Amino acid sequence: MVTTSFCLRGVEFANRVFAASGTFGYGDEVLDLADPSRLGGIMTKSLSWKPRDGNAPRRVVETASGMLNSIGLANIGVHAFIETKLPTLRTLRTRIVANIAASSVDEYAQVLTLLDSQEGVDAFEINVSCPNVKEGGLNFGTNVDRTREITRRLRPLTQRPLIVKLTPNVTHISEFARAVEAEGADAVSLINTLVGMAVDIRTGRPKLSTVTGGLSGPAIKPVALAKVYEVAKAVKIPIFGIGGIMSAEDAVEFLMVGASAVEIGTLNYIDPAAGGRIAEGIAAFAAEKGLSDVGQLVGSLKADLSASILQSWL
Amino acid sequence: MVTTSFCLRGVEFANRVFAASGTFGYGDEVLDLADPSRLGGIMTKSLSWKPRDGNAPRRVVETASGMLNSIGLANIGVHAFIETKLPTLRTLRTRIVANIAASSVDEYAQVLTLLDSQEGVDAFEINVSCPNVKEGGLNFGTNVDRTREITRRLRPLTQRPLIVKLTPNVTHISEFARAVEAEGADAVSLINTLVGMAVDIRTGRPKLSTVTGGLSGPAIKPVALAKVYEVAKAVKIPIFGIGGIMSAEDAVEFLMVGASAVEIGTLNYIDPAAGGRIAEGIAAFAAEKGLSDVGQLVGSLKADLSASILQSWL
Amino acid sequence: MSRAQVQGVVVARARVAEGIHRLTLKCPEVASSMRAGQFVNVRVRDDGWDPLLRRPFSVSRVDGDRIDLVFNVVGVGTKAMSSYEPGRSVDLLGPLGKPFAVDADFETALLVGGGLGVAPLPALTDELRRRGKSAITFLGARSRSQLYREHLFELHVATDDGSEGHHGTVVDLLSVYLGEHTVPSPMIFACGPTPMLRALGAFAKERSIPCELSLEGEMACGIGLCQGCPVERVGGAKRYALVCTEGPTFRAGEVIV
Amino acid sequence: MSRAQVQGVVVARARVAEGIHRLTLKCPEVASSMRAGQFVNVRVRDDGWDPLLRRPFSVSRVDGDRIDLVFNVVGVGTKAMSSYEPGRSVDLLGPLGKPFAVDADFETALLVGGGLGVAPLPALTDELRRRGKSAITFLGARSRSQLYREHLFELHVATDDGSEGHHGTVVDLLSVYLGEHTVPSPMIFACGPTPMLRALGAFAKERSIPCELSLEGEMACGIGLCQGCPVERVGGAKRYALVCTEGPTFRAGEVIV
Ligand SMILES: Cc1cc2nc3c(=O)[nH]c(=O)nc-3n(C[C@H](O)[C@H](O)[C@H](O)COP(=O)(O)OP(=O)(O)OC[C@H]3O[C@@H](n4cnc5c(N)ncnc54)[C@H](O)[C@@H]3O)c2cc1C
Ligand SMILES: Cc1cc2nc3c(=O)[nH]c(=O)nc-3n(C[C@H](O)[C@H](O)[C@H](O)COP(=O)(O)OP(=O)(O)OC[C@H]3O[C@@H](n4cnc5c(N)ncnc54)[C@H](O)[C@@H]3O)c2cc1C
Ligand SMILES: Cc1cc2nc3c(=O)[nH]c(=O)nc-3n(C[C@H](O)[C@H](O)[C@H](O)COP(=O)(O)O)c2cc1C
Ligand SMILES: Cc1cc2nc3c(=O)[nH]c(=O)nc-3n(C[C@H](O)[C@H](O)[C@H](O)COP(=O)(O)O)c2cc1C
Ligand code: FES
Ligand code: FES
Repeated sequence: MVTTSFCLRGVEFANRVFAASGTFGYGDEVLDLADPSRLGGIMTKSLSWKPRDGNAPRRVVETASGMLNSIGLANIGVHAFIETKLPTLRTLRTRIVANIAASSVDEYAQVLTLLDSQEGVDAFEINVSCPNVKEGGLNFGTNVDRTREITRRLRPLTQRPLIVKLTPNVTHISEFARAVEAEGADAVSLINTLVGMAVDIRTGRPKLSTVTGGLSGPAIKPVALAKVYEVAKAVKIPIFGIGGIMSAEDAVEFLMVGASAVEIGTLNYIDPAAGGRIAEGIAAFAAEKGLSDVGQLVGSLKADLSASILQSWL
Repeated sequence: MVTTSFCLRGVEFANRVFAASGTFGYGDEVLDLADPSRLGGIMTKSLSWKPRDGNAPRRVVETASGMLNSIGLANIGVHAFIETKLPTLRTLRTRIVANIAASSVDEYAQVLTLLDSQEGVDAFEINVSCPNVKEGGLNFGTNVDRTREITRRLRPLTQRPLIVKLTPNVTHISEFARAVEAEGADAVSLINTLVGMAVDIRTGRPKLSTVTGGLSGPAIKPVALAKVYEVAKAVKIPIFGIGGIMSAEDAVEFLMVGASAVEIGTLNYIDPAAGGRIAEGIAAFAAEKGLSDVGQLVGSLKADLSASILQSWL
Repeated sequence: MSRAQVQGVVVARARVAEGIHRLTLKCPEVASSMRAGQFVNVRVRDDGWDPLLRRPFSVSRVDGDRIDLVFNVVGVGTKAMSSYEPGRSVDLLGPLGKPFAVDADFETALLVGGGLGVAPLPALTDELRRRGKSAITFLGARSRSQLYREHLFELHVATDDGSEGHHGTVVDLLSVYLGEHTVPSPMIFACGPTPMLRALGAFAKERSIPCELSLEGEMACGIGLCQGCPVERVGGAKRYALVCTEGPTFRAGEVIV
Repeated sequence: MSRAQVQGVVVARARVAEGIHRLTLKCPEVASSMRAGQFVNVRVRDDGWDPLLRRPFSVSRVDGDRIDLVFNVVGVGTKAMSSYEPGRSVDLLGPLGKPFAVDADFETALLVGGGLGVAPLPALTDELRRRGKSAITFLGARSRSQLYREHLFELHVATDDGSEGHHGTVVDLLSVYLGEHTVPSPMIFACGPTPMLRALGAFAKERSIPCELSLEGEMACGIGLCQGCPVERVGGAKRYALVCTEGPTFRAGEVIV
């Protein structure tokens, strides 16, 4: 038997495959279609202090091997989450990672503190791809100082694992990973969606109500792998790899480049039970390779780092 | 009849569709398969001072609706280009835009000066996604000061149109566009490829010899559109929109968000004659809309700019 | 209502009107549990990731262990489906969504379908008949050749070009009909393009006829995971409802169409 | 050699050996201009962009206005091709690449094919016969069931599992054959997996037999535009040659396989 479990700050996860935030609801929507106990854990939909309506329609657009979304972090708010969702989630045989979104550093702290007082929340994932109201809506996640500030503020507030979820829409994502590592984050997760857009040429209007949105799905997998690779070379803390994973083979690519775990996003919309199958597929791959622990795949890429195109000609 | 032509610094182009650098050879490879006179112009493969062998194989990898490449700017060098290619190119009834790559600011200037002395080169496109040997191979194009410096150095050296080709692998591409506009660039072109990678899990090695490479094709179109949109809001100079254009409809999306012209890249590999068809398709679309000039499509997007996700929640 | 991810097997495919195809799938799981107004989310191709997302289709009719999908070719997904061969297996999620309120308090159902909005009406007709309720059906189409009218009863037709029945919209047709006939305790059930639903909602409100509308909308998942399919509510604590799980059927007046 | 982008029409599809398919396309433009060793680049699907790139296949044989492609299913593209129905039209670029040097100075061609490397050998055989040159063919496969041997002459077989012919590699088989037979003015023409070509190149060099190898390699375009298909040259000013335009056929010793 191949070991599939792993630990983060003393919390054990049954395997290295998670459901990505915003792609698996709060964790209780598809209990009839997918067995959460086959996952390492579920990242909840991003939770904010107050409920959020989300953006006006149209919110989703299909693109070549991908999709754009502009949900606007629609969510029921942390209080309703605790009252209506957490009781069910506590009964699931999987780990619950509460993903937090906010429009001020105080709000992040508020939401985290409230959740930290609850049973059944096993870890936190901080979505820093949020508009900072203090700075006129500038994205926290594209500013390394703001990203650092959030981590510094949150770290002392919880003893549970703190994962900071990074945006790929920056020049050097490794800077951001280093900054949050230095502030004591237990892990980083990446990537969130790439900024993208689509136009309805018949009407001459953007397809999404918000003009631009977030690109996800297999289209972005190569970008996500390169970002994980860049971060893996820069930090020692574990990485949750995310972006276009559609199969166990895709997931193994992420592990090899240096992710300790992976999150399944868009695929849940197409195949809600895929995460469990992917976890089993990874274990089977490791077994075939004669490994005793899936963790041996992590960072196993045989590559001449100096040849990376980051330092070479395109 | 709809007007398809447009002018840049006094040079007239028959229409707004170009072949993107590196995807149409030097312009003379597929004269049997595609009629260049149906294009506004051809961006040559990036030219450097000395010939370049390019990177070791493997150089191309297919991905979901995209491809990764790591050609390493293999090219015959500017001298061989002038001797063996330019004579043929001069006979083509299209515009030739010489694309220049270099590993130092001096080399950019050298190549441009030599080409500027030649007949048959109608404009320049500067590929700043190149490693700066002075800075240990750091990419010029991800550093706004280096990008500015290149433009400042080249602008006085030619009276022909100078187009600076920007890389999307930065946080705020509009900063780069503003910098080159301020230095007198006549236009910007974007996007070059996104950094990406792929892993062969059987061997545990990167598929590309250089580990990472450049992602192109329909997968990146949403990202390219969002970048063009960002730049269109920031500068007044024309934009050549590039990235995943596979049809006239795709090209119209780019025009609407603010591109004055488009470049067809990866599609040339699949359908070398597509550019001409796309130019005609754009004209037909404009005619259907009752426009007298394709240029009326440029920037015609009806969008509430303030709603852009750059300032909102994902 | 037990949702499942299942494999249907293509039993037959037919062109049933101009540009309109009917696909008959053997799919006992969906056939046995589905109710009129619900839909299935179809994975149109199993190789390659473009197109990426499933495509939603109303279940048009149930016959034993078989279900019918009725659709027209509008893009890459429906084009692929229009050339499915018998024997092919098709990955489905379903049945999804909230069914029509066939057990609501009414005697006569007025079924209104515009274009491909006719799709769920055969199943609805069957359920109503099983309950002993009567149904009168009003179909609108651009032209006679684009009418799909199988398994419908007491049919009245409107066409945009006047090639059959009433020359005008299906809402006009309904209005004319109700002017000429007295219908005991009616309720409208409608499916079709948004402008039609909007007009019908207004009409129903004016006449104080209870009315249920089946909405369409872009869906990334169809199962409540993505929050991608909002429709604006009228009043209430939540601003949006999800078409995929709280709909696709809504009471007119409950949402802003 | 006049390249063109043309539509071929599927005339027939057959499973010709275990996992090996033959597609016969009516394609007069390619059929009339193509020479053995050249290939066509096939757009495997015309809806959706995944897979994105064309797929290269040797023209296996020409018969009037028809061409054969012979392939095994290795991924999404060949899977799609393995279910093409007669009548379907297929977008092709071709003929592409440099043909085999059938007019070189030799009397007897030794044709060596490993696995699907057999594909171009029927066309090569036809061209050689038309020139009055003799051909002896050596085929290697994993097992008897995976041998495609139509339209080949003077056939000698090697299988990895010994289920037919020589138990071992095709290079061994050739070596044994040449030990037992005297072949006047021979030249080797080979196509197959890289390890086989490498071994064969070494063998030919040792025996001083002229040898031409047909290489495979990832291709984004197949028409010289992308520089994606380099093979390292031995000596010369340029370090790399392009497999798609300067090959796929190369003299052994000219490139590093
Ligand atoms: C609950 C529900 C039930 C439906 N039932 C039926 C049915 O029974 N019969 C039928 O023919 N159609 C039905 N539809 C619409 C059907 O889902 C779309 O026609 C189909 O998804 C188009 O797929 P495509 O790949 O062919 O087109 P695409 O290439 O995806 O799109 C072509 C055009 O159709 C539009 N479109 C795509 N998806 C939708 C959508 N979900 N709703 C509205 N417009 C869309 C696109 O914006 C585009 O303009 C239903 C939709 C929903 C939400
Ligand atoms: C000049 C030339 C002639 C060829 N002639 C034939 C032929 O006559 N018959 C035949 O069966 N095959 C031939 N091939 C190989 C054929 O092109 C590939 O098998 C095919 O492209 C695979 O497509 P796919 O979508 O099915 O597989 P994919 O899903 O693309 O790939 C499946 C596996 O095959 C590998 N692969 C993909 N493309 C190639 C390639 N071009 N070369 C080597 N490996 C590849 C991939 O790395 C992967 O491991 C030829 C290749 C070249 C370059
Ligand atoms: C519709 C949608 C909604 C999302 N909502 C959130 C969210 O609320 N919080 C968050 O951190 N990430 C969110 N994401 C990002 C995903 O968690 C993931 O990072 C991204 O989709 C890339 O992975 P994928 O390509 O596998 O989908 C969302 C993605 C999608 C497609
Ligand atoms: C194989 C390949 C080689 C390329 N070479 C160059 C180059 O030499 N110089 C350059 O400026 N851009 C080069 N590009 C980038 C393209 O010009 C274009 O910016 C990019 O591919 C995005 O457009 P597309 O998605 O339409 O391909 C290359 C792209 C590819 C795919
Ligand atoms: S379609 Fe995803 S929540 Fe409705
Ligand atoms: S495959 Fe593009 S140059 Fe050879």
